Amino acid sequence: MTPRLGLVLGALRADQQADRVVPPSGFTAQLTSFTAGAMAFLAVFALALSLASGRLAERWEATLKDTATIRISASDDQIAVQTAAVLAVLETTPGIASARALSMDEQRALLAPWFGPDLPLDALPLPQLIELTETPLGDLDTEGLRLRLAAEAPGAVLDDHTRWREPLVRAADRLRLLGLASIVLILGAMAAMITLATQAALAANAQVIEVLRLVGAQDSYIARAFVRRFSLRALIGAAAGTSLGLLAVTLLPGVEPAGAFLTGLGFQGVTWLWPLMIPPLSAVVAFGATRAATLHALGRLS
Amino acid sequence: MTPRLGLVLGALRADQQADRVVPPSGFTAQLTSFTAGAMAFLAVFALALSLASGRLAERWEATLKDTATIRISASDDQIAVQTAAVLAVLETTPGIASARALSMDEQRALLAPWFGPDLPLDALPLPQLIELTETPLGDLDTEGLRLRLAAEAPGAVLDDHTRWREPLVRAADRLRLLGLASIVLILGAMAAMITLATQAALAANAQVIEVLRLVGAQDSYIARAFVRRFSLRALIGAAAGTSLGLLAVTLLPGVEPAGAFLTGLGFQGVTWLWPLMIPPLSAVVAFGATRAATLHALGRLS
Amino acid sequence: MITFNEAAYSYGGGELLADMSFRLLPGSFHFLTGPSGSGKTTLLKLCYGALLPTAGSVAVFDNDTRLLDRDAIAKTRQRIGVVHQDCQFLDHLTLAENVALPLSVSGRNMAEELANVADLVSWVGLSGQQFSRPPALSGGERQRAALARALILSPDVILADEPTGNVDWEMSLRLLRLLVELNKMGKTIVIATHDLNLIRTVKSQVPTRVLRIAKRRVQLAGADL
Amino acid sequence: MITFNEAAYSYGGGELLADMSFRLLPGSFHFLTGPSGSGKTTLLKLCYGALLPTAGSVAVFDNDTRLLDRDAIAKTRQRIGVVHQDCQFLDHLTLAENVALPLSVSGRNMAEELANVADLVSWVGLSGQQFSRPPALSGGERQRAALARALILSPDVILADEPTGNVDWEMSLRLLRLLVELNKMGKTIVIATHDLNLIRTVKSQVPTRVLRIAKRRVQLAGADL
Ligand SMILES: Nc1ncnc2c1ncn2[C@@H]1O[C@H](COP(=O)(O)OP(=O)(O)OP(=O)(O)O)[C@@H](O)[C@H]1O
Ligand SMILES: Nc1ncnc2c1ncn2[C@@H]1O[C@H](COP(=O)(O)OP(=O)(O)OP(=O)(O)O)[C@@H](O)[C@H]1O
Ligand SMILES: [Mg+2]
Ligand SMILES: [Mg+2]
Repeated sequence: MTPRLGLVLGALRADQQADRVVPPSGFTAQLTSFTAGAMAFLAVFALALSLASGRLAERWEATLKDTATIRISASDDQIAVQTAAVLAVLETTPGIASARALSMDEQRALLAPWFGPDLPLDALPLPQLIELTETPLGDLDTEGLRLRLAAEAPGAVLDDHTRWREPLVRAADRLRLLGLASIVLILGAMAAMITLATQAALAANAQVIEVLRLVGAQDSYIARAFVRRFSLRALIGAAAGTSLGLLAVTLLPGVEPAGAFLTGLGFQGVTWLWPLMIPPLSAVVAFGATRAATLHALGRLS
Repeated sequence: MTPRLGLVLGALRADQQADRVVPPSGFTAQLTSFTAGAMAFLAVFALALSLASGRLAERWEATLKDTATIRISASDDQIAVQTAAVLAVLETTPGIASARALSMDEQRALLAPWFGPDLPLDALPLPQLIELTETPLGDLDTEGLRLRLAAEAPGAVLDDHTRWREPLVRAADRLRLLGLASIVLILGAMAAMITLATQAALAANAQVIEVLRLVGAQDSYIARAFVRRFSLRALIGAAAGTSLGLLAVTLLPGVEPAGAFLTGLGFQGVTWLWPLMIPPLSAVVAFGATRAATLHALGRLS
Repeated sequence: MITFNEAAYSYGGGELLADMSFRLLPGSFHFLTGPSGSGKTTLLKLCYGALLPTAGSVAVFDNDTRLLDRDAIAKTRQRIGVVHQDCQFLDHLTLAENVALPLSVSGRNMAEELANVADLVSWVGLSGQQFSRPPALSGGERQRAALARALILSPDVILADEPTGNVDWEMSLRLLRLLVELNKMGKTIVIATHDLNLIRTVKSQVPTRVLRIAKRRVQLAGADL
Repeated sequence: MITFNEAAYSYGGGELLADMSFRLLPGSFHFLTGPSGSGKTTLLKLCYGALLPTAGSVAVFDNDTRLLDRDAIAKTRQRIGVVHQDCQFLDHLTLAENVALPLSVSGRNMAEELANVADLVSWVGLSGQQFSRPPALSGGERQRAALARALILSPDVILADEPTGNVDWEMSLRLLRLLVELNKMGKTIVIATHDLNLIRTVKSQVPTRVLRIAKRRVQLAGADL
């Protein structure tokens, strides 16, 4: 063994001695582990909810694409004129990203569910459909557009029926936020509980601190032992809670992949990395909470 | 003061004395209140989520009504024959509650978004639409029906496009269950934490118990003081947590009433009674947990 | 009052106390002595049911302690005043409240007994400290408070473990005078101590017997004291 | 070593100790005596910085205790061995580990000191109990363990508060012999006690001075001891 290694081992051993001065288990220690575990479990669920809602919102948003349709019904010779007029109006309307007249084939595809694929469209006085996409800002003034269309192209009707999905997207977004907010809340509650548990442990171990003080222990010596003990417990608890949470989320029966709402709460792809951050995050929270509590208590018991 | 009243007051006073033997505050006591509060807060959210999901599921279910459509495209003379054949097939298909051919007017209304209200439908070789309703059992064998229709009425196409909403309903149901499961989980975690907090308090107060034993206190005397102290704290904490939770739920901005997904998480009507049950429930949980922990500890410290 | 019948005690290793047979008669005054670690505290704990003999039996008020459940032992303790060697209190209550604690525990009417509490506290010289919390008391003050608490229920038996280890000689004599008076009123008293001067002083005032623990046995000490 | 300069202390009420000016010189042997509650423990606490004087100053190793921060006081305490009146230990460690605790705290190499721990434990007569936990020790055994812990770092100053309150006379003499030897090696020793026999015995072996607390003042006791 080189002298350097001996030094390192010596330091480790000294730290082990420092750790031993904190009474081994005890209910406050169990409480810390359990609190961290339960909170981590809940955090995994909140995270899963939030991620699933996020995916949902994105999917709905993708389907919606901020589109609306304008339908122009007129006599055959008028149709082309009014289509041009409508396109011109749309050109100068703020809030519209693009507008496009649909081709016959596209319209046929749209109508297929109703008439079957063999519809003799040419024989029909079909209206012309114009698909328009709003800018992401969503500052399209629907009522103003209706008025202008009525003036310029009397046969044109604005149909933004696809908007009904918008509240869905907003709701999904909200759900995602709610999930994230719960995570913050849960971590906050965990920090508070671990702080209180630490302080309870310190209060229960007031005699230990008094004895250590009596034999000349410095703050750092005392704090080190307590902080390490509690961060470690929180880390272990959170790891256990996270594992259980992941197991529970995975075991929850998933909706079939085609399901439009929730694809199941499960984690997918890189989102797996998120729950794995919970234990170290809990340990950091516990470290901070314990350290603050310990130093505060040491100040108080001086 | 009648003698009886004096007796009652005396007993009360004796109980107050018994309560005093437990050191007043302390971090474990705060921990109990805080744990109960945080858990009650989370429970309110889980409850709100569960109730909102339930409402959502009901609404979607109502919209969906388990319907599907059959479209019959054929030459004018074949249409009536095939319609009759399809209706006959549907009559003998298990899982179908009712089937009905749509009238021209109904079909016109359906097509209005595409062609405008003035479509000369009579001039068109329109397919006939048949709307069918499944039994609530949902045991319709779609593939079997498709095969039979192909044999009996070659122009008939089964379109169960409305089914896309079914996963939505199932997801909402799942969300409701998830909410209820979280409540059970949260209450369980609360019971565990309160048990541990009580045991931590008892361990921290081992000397109190020893002194009481020394001067001849019976188990009931010691248990009473501790159990009351902790149930009361849990009740207060849970009441505070519930109030805060209700406040937060109420303050969450609601989606406009027309919103299809969440009507906001808020409680409506009699559902307000549910969250109000959380504090007494927490107190009962705390009472049981504390009592068990105390009697167990008294046995151990005998 | 208390009868040892071939009782023995061991903490798990060898026997600490063996083959003890003696009776503490009502109204008797006993000293218990022996070197540090010989088992004085252990013997007293056997007397009030905090420990149960590992062989033989100990009977308190004619009840075998091994046959009593926790609540029955609690009831018994309300008739025995104990002064612990390391006096323990409820640190959040005042000295007076601590002295009155046995009253509350046994369900007595506090209002009627307040005068007694004040009398006792002043006899042990703590009137000035009656509203202090135990952590703010000196070592000797705590010992005197423990004695007051042991006497408040006017128990039939008083067991005191080194009650004067931390007080000066004058205060020791004052406390002993109180115990001698109680003994004259018929109380049974056992005091564990290693202070031979104390034993000699009391011997000159009341008939006392000295139990000496030596070589795991309890012997009646001879005339050398 | 320790200098009181018109120091006074009050716990909040009136002054408990007033106008104390004296020096504890290196290698001196002092007894501290006075009735129960007179302030012996308080005075010792002033000596090792557990309490700070409310007036005047106390200097330990030439440092004014009021100017030291917590860590500096901790460092100072590693040079002062203290025996508390109510000896406190870490209840989850064995007696030997408790005695060795100051070594760990001050960062000494434990391996080298193990022999010292064993020697000290056996001198205070606790070889048989070195693997016991403190709650399983008798009152006197705890006091001796506290003395061993106070001596393990071979401190310059030893402050002992009633170190023999719970041990028999023979053991008291044995413990005092150890302290007398340490004093002859140059250690400064202060013992608070109300046992006048003890003081007389030591006086016959080494030059000692007796500080008596009376009427809030510290006086050098006369020839009556
Ligand atoms: N809980 C325990 N477990 C194991 N051993 C114990 C326990 N309590 C006491 N002992 C041992 O039993 C012996 C007798 O202890 P006891 O406290 O009865 O002695 P004592 O006569 O009161 O001594 P002292 O005068 O020092 O108070 C001691 O050696 C002690 O170490
Ligand atoms: N923390 C405190 N707060 C208030 N008063 C205290 C505190 N500690 C001690 N006292 C009071 O100060 C006085 C002196 O206490 P101290 O412990 O110094 O006495 P002592 O001389 O050591 O007595 P003994 O011989 O009984 O141990 C006592 O009357 C005590 O009640
Ligand atoms: Mg003893
Ligand atoms: Mg003292």
